Amino acid sequence: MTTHPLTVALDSGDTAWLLVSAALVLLMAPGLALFYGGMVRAKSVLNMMMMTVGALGVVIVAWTLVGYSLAFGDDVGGGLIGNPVQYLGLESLVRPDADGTFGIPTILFAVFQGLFCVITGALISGAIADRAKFGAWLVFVTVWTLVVYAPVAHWVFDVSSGSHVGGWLVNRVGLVDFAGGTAVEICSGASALAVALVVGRRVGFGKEPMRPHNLTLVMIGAGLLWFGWFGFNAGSALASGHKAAVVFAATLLAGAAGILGWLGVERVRDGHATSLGAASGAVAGLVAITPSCGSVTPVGALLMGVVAGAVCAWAVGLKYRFGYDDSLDVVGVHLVGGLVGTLGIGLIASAAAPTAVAGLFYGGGLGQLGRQTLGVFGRPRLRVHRLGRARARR
Amino acid sequence: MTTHPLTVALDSGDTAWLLVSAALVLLMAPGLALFYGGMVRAKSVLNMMMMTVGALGVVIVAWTLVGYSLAFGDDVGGGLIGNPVQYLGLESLVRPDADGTFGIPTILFAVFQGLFCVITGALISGAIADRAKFGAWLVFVTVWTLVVYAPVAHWVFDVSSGSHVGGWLVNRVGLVDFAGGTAVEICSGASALAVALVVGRRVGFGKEPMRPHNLTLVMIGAGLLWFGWFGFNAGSALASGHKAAVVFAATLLAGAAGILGWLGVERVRDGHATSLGAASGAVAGLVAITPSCGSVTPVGALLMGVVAGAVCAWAVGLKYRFGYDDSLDVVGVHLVGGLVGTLGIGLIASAAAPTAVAGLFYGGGLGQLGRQTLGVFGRPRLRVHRLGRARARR
Amino acid sequence: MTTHPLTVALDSGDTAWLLVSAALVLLMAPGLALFYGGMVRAKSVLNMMMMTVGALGVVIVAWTLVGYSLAFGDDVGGGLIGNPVQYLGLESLVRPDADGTFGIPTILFAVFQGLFCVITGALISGAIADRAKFGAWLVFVTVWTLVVYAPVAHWVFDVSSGSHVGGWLVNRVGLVDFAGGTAVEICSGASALAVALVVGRRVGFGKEPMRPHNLTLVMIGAGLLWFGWFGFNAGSALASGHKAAVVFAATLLAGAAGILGWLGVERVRDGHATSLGAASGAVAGLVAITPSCGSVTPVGALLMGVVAGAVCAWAVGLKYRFGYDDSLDVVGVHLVGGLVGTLGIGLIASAAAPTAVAGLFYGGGLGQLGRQTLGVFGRPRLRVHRLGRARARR
Amino acid sequence: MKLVTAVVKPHMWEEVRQALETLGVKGLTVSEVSGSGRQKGHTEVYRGAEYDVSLVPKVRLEVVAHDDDLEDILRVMVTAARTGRIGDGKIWVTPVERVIRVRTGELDDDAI
Amino acid sequence: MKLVTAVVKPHMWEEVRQALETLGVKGLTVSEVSGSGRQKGHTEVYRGAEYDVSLVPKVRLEVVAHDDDLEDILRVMVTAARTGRIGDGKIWVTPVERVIRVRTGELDDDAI
Amino acid sequence: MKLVTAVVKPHMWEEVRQALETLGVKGLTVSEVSGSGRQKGHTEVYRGAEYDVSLVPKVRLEVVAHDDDLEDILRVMVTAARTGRIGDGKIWVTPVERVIRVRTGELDDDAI
Ligand SMILES: Nc1ncnc2c1ncn2[C@@H]1O[C@H](COP(=O)(O)OP(=O)(O)O)[C@@H](O)[C@H]1O
Ligand SMILES: Nc1ncnc2c1ncn2[C@@H]1O[C@H](COP(=O)(O)OP(=O)(O)O)[C@@H](O)[C@H]1O
Ligand SMILES: Nc1ncnc2c1ncn2[C@@H]1O[C@H](COP(=O)(O)OP(=O)(O)O)[C@@H](O)[C@H]1O
Repeated sequence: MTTHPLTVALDSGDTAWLLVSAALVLLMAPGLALFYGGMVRAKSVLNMMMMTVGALGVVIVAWTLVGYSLAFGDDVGGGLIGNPVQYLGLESLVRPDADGTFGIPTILFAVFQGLFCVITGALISGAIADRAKFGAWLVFVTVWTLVVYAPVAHWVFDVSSGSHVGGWLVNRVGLVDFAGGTAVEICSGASALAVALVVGRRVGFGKEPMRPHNLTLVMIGAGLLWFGWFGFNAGSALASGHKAAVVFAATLLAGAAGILGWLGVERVRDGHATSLGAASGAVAGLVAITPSCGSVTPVGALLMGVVAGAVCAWAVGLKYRFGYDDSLDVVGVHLVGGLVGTLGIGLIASAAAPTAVAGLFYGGGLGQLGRQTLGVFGRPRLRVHRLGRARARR
Repeated sequence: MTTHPLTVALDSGDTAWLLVSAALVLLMAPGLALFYGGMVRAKSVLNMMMMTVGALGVVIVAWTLVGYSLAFGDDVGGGLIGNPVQYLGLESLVRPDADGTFGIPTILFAVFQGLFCVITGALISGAIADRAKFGAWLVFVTVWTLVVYAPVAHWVFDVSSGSHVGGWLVNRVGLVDFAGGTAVEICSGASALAVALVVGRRVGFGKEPMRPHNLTLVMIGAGLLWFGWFGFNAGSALASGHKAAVVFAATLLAGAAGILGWLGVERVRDGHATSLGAASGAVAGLVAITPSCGSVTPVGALLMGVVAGAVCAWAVGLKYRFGYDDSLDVVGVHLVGGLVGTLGIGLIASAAAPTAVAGLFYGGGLGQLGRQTLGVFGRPRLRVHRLGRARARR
Repeated sequence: MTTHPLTVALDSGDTAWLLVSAALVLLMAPGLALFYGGMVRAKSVLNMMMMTVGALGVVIVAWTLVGYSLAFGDDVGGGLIGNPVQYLGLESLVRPDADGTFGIPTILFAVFQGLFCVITGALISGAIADRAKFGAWLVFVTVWTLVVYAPVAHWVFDVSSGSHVGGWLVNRVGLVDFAGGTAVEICSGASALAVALVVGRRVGFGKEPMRPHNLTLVMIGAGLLWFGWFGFNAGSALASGHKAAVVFAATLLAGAAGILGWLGVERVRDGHATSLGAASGAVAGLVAITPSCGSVTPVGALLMGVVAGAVCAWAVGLKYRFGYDDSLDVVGVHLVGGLVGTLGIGLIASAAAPTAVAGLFYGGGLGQLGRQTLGVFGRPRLRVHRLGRARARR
Repeated sequence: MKLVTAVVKPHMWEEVRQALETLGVKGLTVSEVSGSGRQKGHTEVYRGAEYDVSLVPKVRLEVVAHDDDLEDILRVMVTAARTGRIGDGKIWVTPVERVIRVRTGELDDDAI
Repeated sequence: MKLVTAVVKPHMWEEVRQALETLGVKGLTVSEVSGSGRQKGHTEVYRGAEYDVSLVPKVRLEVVAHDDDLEDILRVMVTAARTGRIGDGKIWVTPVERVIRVRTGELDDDAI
Repeated sequence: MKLVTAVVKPHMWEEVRQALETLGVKGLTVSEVSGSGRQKGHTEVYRGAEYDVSLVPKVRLEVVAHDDDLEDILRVMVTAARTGRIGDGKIWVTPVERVIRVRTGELDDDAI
């Protein structure tokens, strides 16, 4: 690792945008804490918020020590995972000569990715609201970081180096996933489903009313989440330019359309729109645009948002039908919304957008839809399988 | 629209700042929702917040589809409005070759401007707090976006192209309005007055006490608004450089001085300062500096802020004298504050500041004061006229 | 001050990052207001928040008029203070030709530094929560800005010009203090101790229970503070590049580790972790990393955070032992945390980090530890001395 | 002496207070309560799940009164609190044996 | 007529309400209170300082009842509210002299 | 048996509770109320508009007591709650016919 001329290539504008983006993703943590905290019953709000804050603590430490290496180190095990000691403690990234791969400092990329892991992990806590022990949660989320998230991130996000087999979902399968529809949204949603099944239902689920106790908090939280999501999505461009701008616009449009989609379903089904619905709709739209923000036109983003809002508004009712207690609808919003976004790319991606891929409705045929489906349904099967075993042991 | 070499001129630093600015302006929406939400009675808080969130949904969709074209398209009707189909659905802005006019991506400019429209529209809801139906509000704000805001934005903000008559308030009249004192503040204030008159008073107005129910929310909201306002004002420089820095400083200084101005009036008139006054004063200062932030020195910004804070503190009492029920004082703060700022340019603009215009007290004579007055009082007359008809029909 | 070619050196990326950083530091004011506001009893929350907001008003005005000149003007009194009329009203910084010293506009630097003063001043209010008159507080914090903060800032932050003796703590003593461990954290902590002693205890201190009334507010506040702290620390790099990235990472890591440090002490001492502990731990870690963020490796940042979290968790109990009523533990968190960070540089600074200084454990010997100790313990003695006199006069 | 307890609609208590004042009755104690009765509660829907909220917000007024004033007090209370719609509430009267004014230690009829 | 006041554990009031409904008793008034008694409060620790919170949250139910229904009401209340653990609460009965339904002006037994 | 209801200043209730404890009276029920009486409310000003807040926050204590303890209870309550300034509050006593401890089903004097 010698000093090489590439280090002069750091772009101050790109770096500024990634500094901001990383800060924005950090802000998603309190945003999520409030979003979730307002949705639980009054007696659980502090416990709920602590789960996000605690996750922030342990995940960042785990990520710094070995997580980043596992996700972005050189292939080990044929691309299953990265070399866990390659960037041990991120020590080697402190010197300027570690930079150069992108126009941004590598250490900044490392913490930006670490914050993705924090948010993904913290999302899961919504599924077990009201009934998780804080200590057990910290252990779970630490293990999950290293055993579930890091490998998935290696497959999806580690695309920088062509020689890495890691990143195979993108490099080989040809999955398009801009900011983490699979690694973040589907992964957190599927993990949440697994955990909700393992942990079991809340006492009184389906009988006692468990009303959200403070919708104002939910609104503040959703506002901060959306704000942070610009960093999440447009920051994933890793540069400040046209691509980031298109992604930014898509993120705005899908969130706005998501509001309308969810409220529309509420209007028709329940007779009136609710503020929880508005907040949820924005989040559903944002979830769906996360993988697709680089692949759709503005009208595509509106479509993505309105469909995700409507579908998720319907999907949150599934838990009553199937009887799993996903307290805050992580499955209904993140798993379902992530699927809408990831598969939707196969339908409405436009070749004019930065990822330059065309979906079925934009003259691209069935090819990309197939690749998206393959990318999505390879992994969950594995996980559900494992889960089946976990339940059997109980 | 062929690829032209200008697209290489995108500046990553300018783009980074505008990406951030747009995100900041989005954050003003929850900021406003909280600011307003805390000021109404407890029973109305969710309805109040929903008006802002709903406006965000419909305005963004309307703006994307035709609003942006109406505001920034080529002149139609002699400059009254832009060509509504020119940028239909913003589809044409997705390709990089749509960039080039500024150092920033055009699609980013389009959504940045769309968020201005969201905030301006949402501001109006404060005038009809406690008594607006959500559905009716959504219809109103959509129509308002296309029929009121888009034309005004065409006159004030569409200055990029010299051949456009749109932008005539700036191009022809010589109005100085940096970030929207007329299009945003005065327009929302005047619209609010109109709507408050049409909708009529709350049941119990002037008799029942209608105390703000949660001043902590008001404070959170004001904090987010101020934070977002840096994007609103300094983002309007559309570049990251000296001009943005001067504007940024003015935005900070006027807000701080606004606090002192309002609290001073409270101290003298009511005997003690209140936290609602502090929050309101900051907002009043920010309103006044919005048009003038590019035209004043730091001391001018302090003056602008302290005067706006004091004048608005006095103006919010007018509604009791004139008997219109502007629930949350959109008129008293935004219309009056916008006037202070827009006309104040004619008095204390300094030639040293970026817009390079001198006001009366800075040796510039009466010329600019005249232009500002003309710019302001051309349009409201039209609107009041229309309003008179509306009321007569009731 | 003639136009010189350096003005072309403004970097749009650096400027973008500093614009954002300044906005982030502004957001720390509402963040602090909420953090403190949630910690007091319900009846004091508005008064508490007003102290921060009021400080924002008066400090910004004082800073604009003469404060900045006192801190960053040419030496007066052998480097004790800057020339108070040099940048009177910041008027001379409006013209572009005032730029050039850094890659950023000078006026932006001036307001960025002004916001540091706001936060430092507002921090003090935590020590006298529940018992300060608003008017008296405004007078105090204005005087303190000019008499305490401006000189200290002159010694620590005014390092730009080699000919200035101001900045002697850094230039001569060789103190390493990246973003204000001495000027901000230790200064606010020591001022808070002084003020708490002069003002005396709350009625009922040590007898009546004075429980924090709203931990959700505390959490929101801590979240905004952390978000803003990225601007505070990484903005202090005054450029968007590798250095800012390393500082950013350290700020994230120390906050996360601070959570774990504080919660660990709570677990052992009190039997269970609390949400107030999590929020406090993050802040303690951030305080300690403020001076040291440019000097440590990622593992060093984790160490700094966990130690600061643990030490501060223990230090907040000291007030009961010594009998001073530091209501919200400004001394226990900011003075103690600031000492941990400033002295800790002498132990765990790494030569690989941007400031290129090695501490004792990183092979640097005792030299830097000595310099840090000297830098810290020169000034407080002065202040305590003065305080003794103040109390004697009562 | 009697204790008059009235449970009324939330926005009516101020009317009742004013009506009592015209009788010269100034002292009263107010608290927020919820009631259940003939008046139906409402249904809230969150994310598609319905929650029945059976309780309706009410305000309780308590007035300790001289025996002689009782009829007048009941009369003005009923008049002031009535809207004619279901849920207007109830008033009940219980006997009081002792009253003390804490500040002065005055007793019974003097203390009211 | 009697006023039955029951102070019970917060999550038990809904059971009590449902039990009363089986008796045909629909009207009742509910309020949030705190209690102190044999049941210990708890200790909260903030930044290392301990705070004793001696009060325990409870819910108070008030039911104005016909004399004849009293025994039934007491019986189902005790049954529904009992968990068997300390802090289950108290029920007390006081005499009521007058009752008025505000909406109709109906009196006494008709008004309940 | 008697029910003693005391409406006192908010920061005095803890004193009253402690005073009762010295008598061996541990059970009591506390609630937040607002009062109106001789003590004036205050005026709040928001954006120049004045709002009269006529109600003053108070705390209500309810104690079910043995007949024999009544005088002692009243005495210590009055002493503990008195500040001597207007608004110190009122105490009133009503007869109680039945008391039940929910947990055990104990009755009347045994249940207190
Ligand atoms: N038996 C009762 N005991 C105590 N409170 C009652 C009783 N019946 C009614 N209430 C109170 O009176 C309120 C109004 O009663 P409701 O039956 O809804 O209407 P109305 O009195 O007009 O017939 C209820 O919400 C409840 O608070
Ligand atoms: N003498 C009393 N007067 C009024 N309320 C009482 C009295 N004793 C108990 N309570 C109420 O009953 C609740 C339960 O009483 P407690 O002594 O804790 O348990 P238990 O009734 O099971 O013995 C208390 O929290 C209080 O609200
Ligand atoms: N007649 C009454 N009925 C019920 N509560 C009363 C009555 N008079 C006073 N109170 C309560 O006592 C409190 C204190 O009464 P107030 O007249 O202000 O002072 P004081 O008792 O010292 O003369 C009131 O706020 C109210 O809650």
